Amino acid sequence: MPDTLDITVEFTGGLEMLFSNQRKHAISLPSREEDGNPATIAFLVRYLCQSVMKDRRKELFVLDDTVRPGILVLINDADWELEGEDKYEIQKRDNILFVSTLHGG
Amino acid sequence: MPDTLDITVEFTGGLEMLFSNQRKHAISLPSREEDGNPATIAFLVRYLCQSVMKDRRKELFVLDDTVRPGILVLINDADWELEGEDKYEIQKRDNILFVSTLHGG
Amino acid sequence: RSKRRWPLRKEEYKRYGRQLIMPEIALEGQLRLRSCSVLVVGVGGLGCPAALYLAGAGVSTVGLVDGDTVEESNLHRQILHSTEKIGMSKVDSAAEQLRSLNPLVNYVSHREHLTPQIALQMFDRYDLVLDCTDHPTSRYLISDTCVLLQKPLVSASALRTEGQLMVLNNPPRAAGDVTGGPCYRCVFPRPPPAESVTSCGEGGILGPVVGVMGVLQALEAIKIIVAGIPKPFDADRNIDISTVGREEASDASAPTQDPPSLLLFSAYTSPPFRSVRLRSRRKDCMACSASATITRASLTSGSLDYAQFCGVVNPVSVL
Amino acid sequence: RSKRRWPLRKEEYKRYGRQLIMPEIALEGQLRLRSCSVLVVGVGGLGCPAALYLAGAGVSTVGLVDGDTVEESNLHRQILHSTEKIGMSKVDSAAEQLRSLNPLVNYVSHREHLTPQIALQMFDRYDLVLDCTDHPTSRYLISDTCVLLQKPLVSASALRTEGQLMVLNNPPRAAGDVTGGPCYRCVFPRPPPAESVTSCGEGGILGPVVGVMGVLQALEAIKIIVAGIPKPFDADRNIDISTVGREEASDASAPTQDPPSLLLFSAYTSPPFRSVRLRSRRKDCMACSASATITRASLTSGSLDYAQFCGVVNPVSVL
Ligand SMILES: [Zn+2]
Ligand SMILES: [Zn+2]
Repeated sequence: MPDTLDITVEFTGGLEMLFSNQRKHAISLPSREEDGNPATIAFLVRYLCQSVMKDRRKELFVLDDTVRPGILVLINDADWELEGEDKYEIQKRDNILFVSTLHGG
Repeated sequence: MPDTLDITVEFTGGLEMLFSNQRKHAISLPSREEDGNPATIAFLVRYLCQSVMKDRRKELFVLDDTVRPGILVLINDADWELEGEDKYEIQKRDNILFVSTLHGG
Repeated sequence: RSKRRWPLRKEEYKRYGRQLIMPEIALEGQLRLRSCSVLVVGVGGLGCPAALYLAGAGVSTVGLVDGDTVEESNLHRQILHSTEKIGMSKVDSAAEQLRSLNPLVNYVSHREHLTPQIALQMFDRYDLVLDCTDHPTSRYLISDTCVLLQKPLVSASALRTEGQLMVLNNPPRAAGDVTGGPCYRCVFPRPPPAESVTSCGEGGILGPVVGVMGVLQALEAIKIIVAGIPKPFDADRNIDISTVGREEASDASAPTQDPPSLLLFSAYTSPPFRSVRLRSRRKDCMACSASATITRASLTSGSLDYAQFCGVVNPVSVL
Repeated sequence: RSKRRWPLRKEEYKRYGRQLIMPEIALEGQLRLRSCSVLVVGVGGLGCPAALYLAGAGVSTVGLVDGDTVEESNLHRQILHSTEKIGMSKVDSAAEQLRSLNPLVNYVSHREHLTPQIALQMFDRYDLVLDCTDHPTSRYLISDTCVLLQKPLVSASALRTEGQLMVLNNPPRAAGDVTGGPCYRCVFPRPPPAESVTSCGEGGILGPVVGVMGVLQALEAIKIIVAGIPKPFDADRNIDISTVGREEASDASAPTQDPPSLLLFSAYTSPPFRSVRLRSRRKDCMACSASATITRASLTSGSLDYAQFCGVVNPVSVL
């Protein structure tokens, strides 16, 4: 197993403003978590917070160690609830999309 | 080399009406033309006319042995002129989209 | 017999001819449109174009809900209103303009903000609801009401250069019936923190962005109406819900549904549109599961505090 | 000095505030909108929503071209018109409605069908053109005129449940400059056989389908205007074209363009939107290549017969 997984992470619905105003990020994610288990979405969220997000307002992205309410997580264009939520094990070339819901009208 | 190439062929802009009113077709295309050369778009167009199209109005799809004016051919979502037009050699899992231009407004 | 041969009036054939001749609509679709009442909640950037195309298509009734008046800052995107109508009720301004486009449609004015106390009674007379509002509190309230009354819901939102669209509770089956479409709470069981909610007034909005989403709402509504909306289960008859659900689910004549999806639009992204697949109904949904806790009584009594649920510190009007 | 600090009038800040506060527009974008003239050719299902959102956004001038009058069968989709305006010129009907939405914009009425003889003179006073027409003859004529005058062109079409959108001749460089965007002839060098051309009258059209495409045309136009349209090269100065082209191409201040693409929309397909990549300028294009044969003189003299080119057997009005 390689040391890193090359994946694409995207942010939309305003979340991109928390990530250097960049919608699409090519991420080389460590393929194993700290404890040696395969990298999951939960690990990716921690990784993004620690290593990618420069904005200090972490509470606009995470709450109680997972993504905050009002953010949809899509794994290869499907709701993460269809894939095992934050326990989903990330595969190389996965596309993970974080969507903040909009409320304006 | 396998005997057939499994590809997806799609029709839109009204062309689907010439193909049993079905937009998306899974096609197993012979991987070699009659003369032994690799299958090209030109061969695919002939194949569609002879083996898939049941409508008799062939002139609404082909003219002078190629697709008629007013039809765009897209190879994996790019204009076929970016890929070598009808000489492009088809690869397995290719998506070939035929779009008839609309004029209404 | 002559009535059966010419089920539409001459002026209706003329006016709707260009959609009638399409096999996707045809006479049956037009008759379904003509017998369908649609409620548009919010007559702003989404509600204006949505109501225009619904009225144009010839639904029976367009209901309009909004407690606001027209302001100058609305007019770059709220294209049903006009400069001379600044200060007028948005609902009245819209109804006047819609009537001049198509006088064959009934327009019902609800000049008030939506509240839990009035929602059930108001929604009951409509067959389908469009959520064109701009705050999480109203989005949860509208969804809960649609689930209780078994109405399909077309929900859209927009901010800055982006828009989102979902068809919810479609098919509109009874709570506990897993073959029904997901509701807003299935997708978002917990509301976003109040500090993450930005309105168009604060964040800005590009007119055609919200306009595209509103027109797409009208389109989804027309597609649902033309496919045929199942009659809601009558809760007063007190039939066992799961049985009714199963019967409905096995109805072979029911049109097949697209799987639930969310359409994302971003004006400055390439490609601008993206469709993603949503989950089905949540087994523990407060509104639409077998263990639902939201009831007609809890809604009407006001025991559900949507503003508090959404963490609104300063009370605001729900709509 | 005070003029520089408050470059917009108070009512403009009010009216356009919700788009002004967005970084994508900002004050500079609003000033560019206010100094930009847009020509909408065709005031039907595409032109109505396109003109509404352009007027809402506050362009300097909206020009409207159409020789037709309002008919009852238009009203399910041509939402600028209304029942009491049946029989009135579409251009006049539209201008009246647009003026009531936003009186700060100038509206110019061209109550005539577009012909090769008048196209150059008509287009010359506008900065950007929207093709909202419904026939190949007008599509070729509009594209050729835009290439000759170096105007960007936003072209859309719709039929039944489908729509298509392209931004052409953007950037609008001189013929022979390969850094310019492709024109309509680059994408479709030969016209479709006349028997394959179906109009909305014959094939039918769903209102919100053409509505979505028209709103998206307004959006693309606003994006182009706000990014800044380069001043056209003045052919009368007789400067070597290739040099001018290269100079323009190396202009670092020019905004980067999205590669040319075609947006496909299909209301009953999942996903409904699809973007595909188009070719760049064609080396042998009759209109925009170094070997172009279409000139101002050939257009104005009427030596180009668009109806014959498109194989129209019974002469029809071009628009
Ligand atoms: Zn639910
Ligand atoms: Zn060209």
